Amino acid sequence: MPAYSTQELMIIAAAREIRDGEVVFVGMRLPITAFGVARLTHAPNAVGLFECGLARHAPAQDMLYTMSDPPNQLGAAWATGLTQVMGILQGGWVHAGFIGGAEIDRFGNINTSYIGGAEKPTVKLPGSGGAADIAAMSHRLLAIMNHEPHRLVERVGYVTSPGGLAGGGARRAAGLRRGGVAAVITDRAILRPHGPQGELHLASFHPGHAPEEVREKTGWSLRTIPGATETPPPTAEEMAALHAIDREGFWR
Amino acid sequence: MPAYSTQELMIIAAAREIRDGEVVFVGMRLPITAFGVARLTHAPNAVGLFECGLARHAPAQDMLYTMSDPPNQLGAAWATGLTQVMGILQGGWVHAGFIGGAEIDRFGNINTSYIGGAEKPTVKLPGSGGAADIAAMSHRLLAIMNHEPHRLVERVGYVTSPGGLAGGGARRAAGLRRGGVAAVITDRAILRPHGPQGELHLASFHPGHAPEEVREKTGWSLRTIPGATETPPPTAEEMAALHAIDREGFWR
Amino acid sequence: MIDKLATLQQAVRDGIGDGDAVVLGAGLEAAIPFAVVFELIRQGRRDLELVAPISDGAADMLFGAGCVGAVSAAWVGNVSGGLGHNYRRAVEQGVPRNVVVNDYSNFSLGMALMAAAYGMPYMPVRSLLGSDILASNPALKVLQNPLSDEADPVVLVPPLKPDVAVLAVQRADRFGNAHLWGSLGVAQEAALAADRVLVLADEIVEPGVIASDPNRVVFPGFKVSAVVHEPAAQHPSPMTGIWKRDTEFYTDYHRRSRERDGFLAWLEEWVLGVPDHAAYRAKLGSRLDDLRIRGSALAAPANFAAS
Amino acid sequence: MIDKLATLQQAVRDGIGDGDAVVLGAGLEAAIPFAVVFELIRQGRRDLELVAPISDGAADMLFGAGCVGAVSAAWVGNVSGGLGHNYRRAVEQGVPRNVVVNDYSNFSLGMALMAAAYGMPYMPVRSLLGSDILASNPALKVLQNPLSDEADPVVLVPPLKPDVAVLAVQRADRFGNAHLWGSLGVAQEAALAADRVLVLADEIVEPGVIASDPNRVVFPGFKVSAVVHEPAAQHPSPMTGIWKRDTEFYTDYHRRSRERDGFLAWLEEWVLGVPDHAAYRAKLGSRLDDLRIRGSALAAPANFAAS
Repeated sequence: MPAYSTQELMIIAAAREIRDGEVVFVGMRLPITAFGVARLTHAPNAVGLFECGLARHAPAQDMLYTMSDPPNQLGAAWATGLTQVMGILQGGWVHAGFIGGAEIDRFGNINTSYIGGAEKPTVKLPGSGGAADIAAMSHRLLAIMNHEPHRLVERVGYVTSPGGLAGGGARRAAGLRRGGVAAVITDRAILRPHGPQGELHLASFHPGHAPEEVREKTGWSLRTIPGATETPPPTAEEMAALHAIDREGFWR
Repeated sequence: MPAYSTQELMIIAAAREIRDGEVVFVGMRLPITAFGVARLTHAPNAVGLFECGLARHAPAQDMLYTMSDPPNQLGAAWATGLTQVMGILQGGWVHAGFIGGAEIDRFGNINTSYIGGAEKPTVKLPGSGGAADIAAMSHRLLAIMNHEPHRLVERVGYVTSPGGLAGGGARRAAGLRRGGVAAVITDRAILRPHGPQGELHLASFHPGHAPEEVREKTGWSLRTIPGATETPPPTAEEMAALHAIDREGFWR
Repeated sequence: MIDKLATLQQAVRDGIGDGDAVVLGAGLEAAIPFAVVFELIRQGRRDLELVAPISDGAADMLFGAGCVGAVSAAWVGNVSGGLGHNYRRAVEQGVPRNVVVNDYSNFSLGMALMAAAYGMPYMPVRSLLGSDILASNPALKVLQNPLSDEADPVVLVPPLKPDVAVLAVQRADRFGNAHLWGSLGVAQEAALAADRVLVLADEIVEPGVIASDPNRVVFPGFKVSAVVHEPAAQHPSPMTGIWKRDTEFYTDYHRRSRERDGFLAWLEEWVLGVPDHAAYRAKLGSRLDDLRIRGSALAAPANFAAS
Repeated sequence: MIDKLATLQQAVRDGIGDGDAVVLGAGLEAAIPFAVVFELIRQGRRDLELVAPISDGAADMLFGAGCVGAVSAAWVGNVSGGLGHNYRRAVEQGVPRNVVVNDYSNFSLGMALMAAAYGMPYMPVRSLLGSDILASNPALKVLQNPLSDEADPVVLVPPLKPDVAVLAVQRADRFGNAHLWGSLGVAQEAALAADRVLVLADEIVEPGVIASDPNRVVFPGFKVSAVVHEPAAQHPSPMTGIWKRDTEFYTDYHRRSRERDGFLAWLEEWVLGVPDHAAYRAKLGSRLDDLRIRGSALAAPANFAAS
């Protein structure tokens, strides 16, 4: 029996994507916990941004259900408006952003708007929120998803948040000057863009999830980056940091 | 001997241009005193705006040398940035603004930038500040000038702040959607646009300043609005309001 | 200054008409003016256009009650539950009525409000390029940047001018001067853009309290058309420094609104069967007491003295 | 967090180079970072491009000292005296050197900084139409609004991206988190637009003081490159709640700078002959004491507690 849960591994994998000194749109739940772990381990100077108009040096001390909750206001580094925090995102000051989604495709495009098309959807999802902006304008996009074939699809039905679009130079041709998916962290693996088309490839598979299983659970013919290995399990230091934040064992 | 100074008359004439409930860019010195008089007499709900990022319900309690001085901060109704106060000016929320200038011409264009042309000026004036914005975007422009032939000229050498431009429909044709000079208050008279060209005409002459003198001191052939009369002298109520503000007799 | 105090009923009756474009979720997940949402439903307002960057539950209730004809939003749902069931039924099945959806992202919606606030013809943004939001919202146009010699497509976001912005704040005076703190969302842009501003104040204070700190004034009092005094007007959303979020309320709403019948029962229980916000607070009872923030973490002093 | 405390000399030496575009007057007539102006003159910086909506005296000194190659500004002068004598000599006679003048209005300059802060290709504004500023500043272009079917000319203001913004604030921590209150001018836009931000703090406080009130943080600490602790760094301009304006200092400067020789004597007396800002404060002596605001008019309490 492993000494960590799948979600704990995902949090730690996400934390490893944050570099020291970076400004990161962190979002709720798993990413904000990852931000906390990164701060306590290798990225003590990372800064978290929230679309409601907040910046924080350290995660909130109490459980958050939304980014606008009182514990996220208390001790914030900056309380301002949405325009300011998303304005500097457009200005190029945000290194990375975490987003989730209902569907992601082989080029990292993400759908959080409509299943079945915008004209006559079978499911109306809540929409972009800030995801489209973070995907378009941060330097690196980090996506977190559950790894099922109907979520990791050949082509999303609606591009809410642009990844590589049709691949290759399509993103730059659309006028996006930077960014794109850097990593997709799932409950089975980590995918990264690879090759001239920037197609998502298997970069590492989590302990207990063989490459064949990961491929089976992916809705396109998933290729593997040469040298792909098992995702390194959490270190003792990483687990200690996580437990220091997740004192109630929410993610255990 | 009159019971008021020329400057006191100008202040009171300026105060009469402010209507109740209006939002007005008031500027320093004479206009801010006029704003105070208006508030104490016929316009108790007027609001003053300042480009540094302030709104006030009542003028500051102490003498101001600049709009950013501490007495203007204390008890302000809103302390924000330049973008916000000038943004709502562009948005159409500002009824009137007072500006001064080195030169004004027969169509109410004002120069505060260059004497002798921008290429090789003989005098470099400080420039627009917010004047060009207030002239372009407030609903009514109120100009305050000393009345000398070299200041009230046929055509300014440089239009910092647009009035009627070449007159007639020129202002609208340039793309300005509203505004224009409503009154020029000088130490001798009040001029207002009149006729299809919107040329500045003599609207009233101050006590002691005959229409002929006013015409002589104007750099173009000044015409008179039918029915132009002497500027009504300050009422007792107006003088009482002015003295309540100008306690030290600065304007006496 | 003009006394603008009004009851909730008056302010909603006089300030928000059928067909109006209304900003209700300017604070994102905080300071959502639920008291006005409930009163709009009680007064049977129709054909509203909701304008919001995000709307935690409030918009979903208005969809379910049939008050909404169109929505210009970046996100509509229930943060605790995810999907908005009434929003889904409206868009997918036209139940209780069809609605027009104008898709935005948070940033483009904020820019659309800023364009309206500042009288700009449009805002040129570099987001949304490559997104299908450009296809599903025809108001957004892509044009080459005329100042660039290279290929440089830019999205022109036209102004979105609300008829009314409804803003819940910590405190206000009766003349419309208000203090709002914590994250501000698009409160400033919405208030400066709207023709009318309706303020819901948790507390009414003397004018001197507001004037003591003009930097906490997010929008000027002259823009405010009415001030309503209703404590916990933002329940179940949080209000920085005063009220915690009532997550259980959202979860319960999410669960019960899954089916149309369940939603209608919820609506009867919490809105239609409750005459006003005082009765709503009474119904919440000790639950509301438990949500009140009792601790003190005061802002460091700031001096505005002039001499 | 990274300790960013530096001496004035270090911060100016490392943070502002010859030829840099520098914002020095973001607060309009308040909070002008004169200490940095004096140090730039002492260090003999050259070819600066001054970016400012207004600049009460500070820019005029830099013109006279020959530090400036270009100015992008809405107003340059001395509010107490009107004209800026050194500015006039530079523009009219090339004394001590020629300068390039890029004319703006306050609003268009603010929008140019906002465009840079928010990575916009330009800002479309409705000011300046009909003004000769459009002719004398070729960076400003007039184009038809592409979203309108009617004649609708709009001025496109390109971004103005400073290399450095220098901002005087009431208090900061050593990590670059700062509180600024009172009228804000273009402080936020300048700080968000600039590559580097140099903060002059009247007081250095513990990080908890700044974190106690995140709404008084006008620009985030991660944008700040250096923090300098210099009381009265803004003298002779005022600092809300701390320092009154030294109008007599401005008047004296205006009088003495009327002739070039008089300016050079003034410069020797107040800048070149004064090694640092501590010596400057000492030289001001009791005059500085008299400028200190001693009264107390504190902002009403604001609670940020979460439970």
